Amino acid sequence: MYTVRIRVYYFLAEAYDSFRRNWVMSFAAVMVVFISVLLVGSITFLGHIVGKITSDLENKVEIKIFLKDSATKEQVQSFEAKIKELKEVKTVVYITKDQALVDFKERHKNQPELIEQISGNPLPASYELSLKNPRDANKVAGKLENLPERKTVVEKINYARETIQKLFKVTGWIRVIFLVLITFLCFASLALISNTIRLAIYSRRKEVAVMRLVGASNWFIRWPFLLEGILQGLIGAILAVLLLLAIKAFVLAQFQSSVPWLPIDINSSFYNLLVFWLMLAGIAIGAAGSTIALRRYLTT
Amino acid sequence: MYTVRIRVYYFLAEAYDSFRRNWVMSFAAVMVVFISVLLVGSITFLGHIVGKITSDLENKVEIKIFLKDSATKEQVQSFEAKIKELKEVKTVVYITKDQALVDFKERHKNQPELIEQISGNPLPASYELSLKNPRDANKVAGKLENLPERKTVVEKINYARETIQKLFKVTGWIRVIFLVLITFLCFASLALISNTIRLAIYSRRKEVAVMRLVGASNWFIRWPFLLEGILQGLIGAILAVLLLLAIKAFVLAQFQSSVPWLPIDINSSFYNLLVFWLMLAGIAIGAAGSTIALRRYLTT
Amino acid sequence: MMIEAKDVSVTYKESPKPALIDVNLSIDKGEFVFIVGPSGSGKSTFIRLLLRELVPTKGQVTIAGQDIIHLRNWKVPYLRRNIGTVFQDFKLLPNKTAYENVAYALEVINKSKHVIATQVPEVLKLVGLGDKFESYPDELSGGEQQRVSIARAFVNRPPLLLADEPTGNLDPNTSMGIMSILNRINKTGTTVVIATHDREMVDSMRKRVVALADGKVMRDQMRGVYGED
Amino acid sequence: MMIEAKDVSVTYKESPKPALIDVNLSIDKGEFVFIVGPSGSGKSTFIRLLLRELVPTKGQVTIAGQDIIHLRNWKVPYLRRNIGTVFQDFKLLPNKTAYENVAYALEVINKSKHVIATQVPEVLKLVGLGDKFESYPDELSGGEQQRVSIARAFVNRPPLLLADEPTGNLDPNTSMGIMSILNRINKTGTTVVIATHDREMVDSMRKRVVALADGKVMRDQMRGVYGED
Ligand SMILES: Nc1ncnc2c1ncn2[C@@H]1O[C@H](COP(=O)(O)OP(=O)(O)OP(=O)(O)O)[C@@H](O)[C@H]1O
Ligand SMILES: Nc1ncnc2c1ncn2[C@@H]1O[C@H](COP(=O)(O)OP(=O)(O)OP(=O)(O)O)[C@@H](O)[C@H]1O
Ligand SMILES: [Mg+2]
Ligand SMILES: [Mg+2]
Repeated sequence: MYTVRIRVYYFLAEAYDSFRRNWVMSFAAVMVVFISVLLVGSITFLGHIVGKITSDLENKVEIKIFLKDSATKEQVQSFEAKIKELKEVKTVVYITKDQALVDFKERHKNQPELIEQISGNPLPASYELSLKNPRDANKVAGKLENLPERKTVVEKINYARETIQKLFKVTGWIRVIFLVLITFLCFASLALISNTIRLAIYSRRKEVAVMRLVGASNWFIRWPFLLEGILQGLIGAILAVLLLLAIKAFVLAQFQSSVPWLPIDINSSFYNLLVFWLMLAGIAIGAAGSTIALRRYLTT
Repeated sequence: MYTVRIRVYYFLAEAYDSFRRNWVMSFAAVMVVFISVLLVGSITFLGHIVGKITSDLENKVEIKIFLKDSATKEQVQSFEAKIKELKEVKTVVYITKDQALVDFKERHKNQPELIEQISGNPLPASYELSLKNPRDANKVAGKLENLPERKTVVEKINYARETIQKLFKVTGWIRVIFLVLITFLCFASLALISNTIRLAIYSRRKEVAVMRLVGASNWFIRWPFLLEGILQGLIGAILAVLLLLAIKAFVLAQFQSSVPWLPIDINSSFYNLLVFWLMLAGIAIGAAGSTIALRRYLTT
Repeated sequence: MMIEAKDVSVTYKESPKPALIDVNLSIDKGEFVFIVGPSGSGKSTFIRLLLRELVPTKGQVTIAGQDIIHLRNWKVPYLRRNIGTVFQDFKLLPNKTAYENVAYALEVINKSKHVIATQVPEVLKLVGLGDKFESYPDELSGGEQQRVSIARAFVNRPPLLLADEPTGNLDPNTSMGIMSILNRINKTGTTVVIATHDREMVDSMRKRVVALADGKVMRDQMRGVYGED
Repeated sequence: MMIEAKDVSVTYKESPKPALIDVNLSIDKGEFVFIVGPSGSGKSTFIRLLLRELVPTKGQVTIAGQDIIHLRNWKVPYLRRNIGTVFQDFKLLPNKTAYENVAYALEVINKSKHVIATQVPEVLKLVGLGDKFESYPDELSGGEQQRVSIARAFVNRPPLLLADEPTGNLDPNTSMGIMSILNRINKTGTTVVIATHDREMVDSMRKRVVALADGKVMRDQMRGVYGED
C-alpha cells in the first residue's frame, strides 16, 4: 500500500513537471481541448434550443373537428367522451358556436361589410385537439373518420395535412442537421485533439526511447503521460465549461429577454449533464490520446 | 535571373522534401487545415441557406391596402401611381373585389353555411405591396397613412405589425448567431492551425538553430518552411473544398428535393467565391503560421 | 558466463553492409573488457545488441544465461535494469536536471525516496559534478553530460556495465579518474564492457582487449594493448 | 589578426559561476591553435563566442578586424559563412543525408549545383565516408557523424576553421588522418582553432597550445604540449 501511494504521488509529480516544462506542448493541448469542447458545447446548446423551438412549433399542430348544428347534446357528449379516450390526444378544447363567431369577427375586423352581412350565427361549434405526438395527426384523423359519429355529429375534420408535412420535413431536417453537425464536431474534435497529442508525443519520442533504454517499463513511462494528458484535457474542458456557463448566463439571458415568446432557456439539469459529459470527454480524450499516441514509441 | 530561378527550385524541392520527411507533422498540419476549412465552409454553407430561407420568409411580409367601394376609378388610378412611386416598394398587386371573393370562398370552404349566407360581394378590392426591404414596413405604412387619398380611397391599411416585429427579431437573432458562429469558427481555426504549426516548428527548433549556426540567413531558412506551410495549407484546403463540393452536389441536392418549397440551393457564384476565399485562407494561414511560429527560433 | 554471443551477425535494414559478422564472444562474470576498433567497425552495434536495442539478423546472445533475443517485449525493461549503460551520445532526458536524470535510473526500479536522496548526490560527486545538480543537459558541457551519463549507468550498481566511448569528451585527467572508478566497480564483481578509442587508457590498464574491424573480431587478447598504428 | 579577444568574460544566466573570465587572446591569420583544458573549463564556450552563438557578458571580440559583438542580427549569417565549425555534438540536420548535410553548407552560400556535385563527394571521400552518402545521421556511427560534421566545416574552404573536440569519437588512426587534413588546410592559409582533449594529437603536432582552466587562460605556448598530468 505504502509503495503504491508513493508511486501515485511520483507519477503525479512527474506529470505536473512535464506539463510545466513542456509548456509549448501543454499549452497547445489545452487550447485544442478548450476550443473543441467549446465548439461541441455551444453547438449542443444551440441544438438544444432549436430542438425546443421546433417541438414548440410542432406542438402547435392540432386537429379541428367541426360539428353539425343538427347534432344533439347527447350525441356530442358521447362523441366527446370517445375522442377524450383516444390515447394520442393530449388536450381537447370545445369551441361553442358563439365563441366561433367572436373569433371570426375578430379575424375579419378589416372587412366590416363582410361582418355586417352575417345574420344569426352560421359558424359551427368545433373541437380542437392537440396531440401528445404531433406526428400522429394522420393516424388520429383516420380514427376520427372511422367513428360511427362521423355521419351524425361531425360536419368536417380539418387538419393541415400539407402544412404539417412541410413542418415535419423542416423540423426533421433541422434535427438531422444539428445531429450531423454535433457528430461531425465530435469527430473533428477527436481528430484535432489526438492530432495535437500525437504531435506533442512525436516530438518527445527520443525521450521515450531513452526512458526505455534505461529500463523503464511501459507503464512507468505511460503513467506520467497519461496523467499529463488528463491534466491537459481537464484544464481545457474546465475553461470551456466556464465560458459556456458565461454564455448561458449572459448571452442566452439577453437573447431570451429579447424574444420572450421563444423557449430559449437551457434548463440546469441539461446544462449539468452536458458539463458532466464534456468534462468526462476532455479527460478521456486527454488520457486516451496520449496513450494511443505513445503506443508506437513504446516498442523495444 | 538564372540564380533566382535555381533558388526557387531549390526552396521548392526543400519544402517538398521536408513535407515528406516530416510526415507526422505534415499530416497533422494538413488535417487541421482540412478540418478547419471544412468547418468554416460548411457553417458558411448552412448560414447561406438559412440566410436565404429567412429572407424568403421576410419577403413574405406585405402591406395590404383595402379600398373603399366608393372610390372612383380615377381616384384609384392616381392612388396606384402614388404607391408605385414609393421607393421602398418592390411590387404592387391589385386584387379585384371578385378575386377577393374567390379567395375568401376558398379559405372558408369548410364552413359552407357561412359562404351560403354571403350575398353579392361584401369584400373590398385591395392592393398587396411587397417591399424591397421588409424592415421598411412601418415607414411605408406611415407614408400611406399620410397620403391625401387615405380618406377618399383607402378603407384600411393592414400589416402584421406584431408578427413582423417577431419575425425580424427571430431572423435577426438567427443572423447574429450564424455570424457569431462563423467568426468564432474562423478564430478557432486560426488558433488551431497556428497551434499545430507552432508545435511542428517547436519540435524542429534544434534543426533551425543548426541551420543558423552553419550560416543560413533567416530568409534561407524561412522560405522552405513558408512553402511547406503553403503546401500543407493548400492540400488541406483542397481536400476540404472537394468534400464541400460533394456535400453541395449530393447532400444539398437530396435535401432540396425533400423540401422543394425551400430555397436551399447554393448558387455557383457563391460557391466559387467561397472556394476562392477558403483556398486563399488555407494558403495564407499555412504561410503566415509557419513564418510567425518560426520567428522566435530565428534569433542568434 | 555473463555474456555469450554465438555467430552473431547484424545487418541494419537501411544499409547493405552488415555491421557485425559472425561474432563469437564470451565474457565471464567479473571481467573487464575493452572493445576497440576503427570508427564504424561495429562497437556501438555490439553494445546495442547486449542492451537488446536491436536483435541480430542471425545468431544467439545470452546474458547471465538468459536468451535475450527471444525475450518478450515486456521483459526487456527488467533486462535493462540489470545493465548500466553509458551511451556514446549520452541519451540524457532533456527536461530533467542532472540530478533527476541520475535519479530516474533508481526510480524505474522503484527505489525509495530516501535511497535516491542519498545515492544520487554521492554518485554525482564521484564523477566530479558536485556543483551541477540542478543543471539541465543543455546547460552542461560535453564532458559534464558524459559524466552524468556515467553516473546514471552505475548508480543502481548493476551486475553488468556497458560503456560506449565513455571518455570521448573527457580530458585525460578526468578520464583516468573515471577509469579508476570503473576499475573499482569491477573489483566489486561487476562485469564491465567498454567500447573505446582511448589508446592511452587501454594501454595503461592492460585488460582484456577485443578488437573489431569491419564487424569481425580480429583479436581477443588478455592483458592486451590498443594495438598497432 | 584573425581573432582578437580582449578581457572577455562569459557568464551563463542559468549558472552563477562564469564560464570564461577575462580572457585575452590573439590569433594570427594562418595560425594553428589547440585549446586544451579539463572538462568544463570553457573551451566550447570560447568556440561558441567566436561563432557568436553567444555574446560575452563583458569584453570585446573581433574576427578579421570586425567587431562581432555589436554585429547586427542579419549580418551574423555572413560572419558564420566564413567560419567552418565542427561541433562537439555534431549538430547535423536529422532529416538530411550525410551528402545533403555537407551540401547545405554550400547551398547557404549560393554555390551552383555543379560546384556542389563536385565538392561534396570529394570532401566526404576525404574523411573516409565514400560509401555513406545516402545515410541519415541516425544511421551513422558516432565517428561517422563526427566526420560528416568535419566535412561540412571545411567544404566551403572558410578562412577560419573552428573544431570542438573533432576527434572525440574517432580512433587514433582516423584521428591522425583528420589531423593531417586539418594541417594541410592550415598550410593553405586557413586559420585553425581546435578545442581538444587528445593528448596524443597535441603532443605529436607541436603547435601553439592555449590551456584553459576554470575559464581562465593558464598557459599560451608556441609549439606546446598537452601538459602535465
Ligand atoms: N547553456 C549553459 N548554461 C549554463 N551553464 C553552461 C551552459 N553551457 C555551459 N555551461 C557551463 O559553463 C562551463 C564551461 O562549459 P564549456 O562547455 O565551455 O566547457 P568545455 O571546456 O567545453 O568542457 P568539455 O570539455 O566538457 O566540453 C561548464 O561548467 C558548464 O557547466
Ligand atoms: N541505424 C543504422 N542504420 C544503418 N546503418 C547503421 C546504423 N547504425 C550504424 N550503422 C552502420 O553500421 C556500422 C557500425 O556502426 P557502429 O555504430 O557499430 O560503429 P562504431 O564501431 O560504434 O563506430 P564509432 O567508433 O564511430 O562509434 C557503421 O558503418 C554504421 O554506418
Ligand atoms: Mg560507436
Ligand atoms: Mg566542450
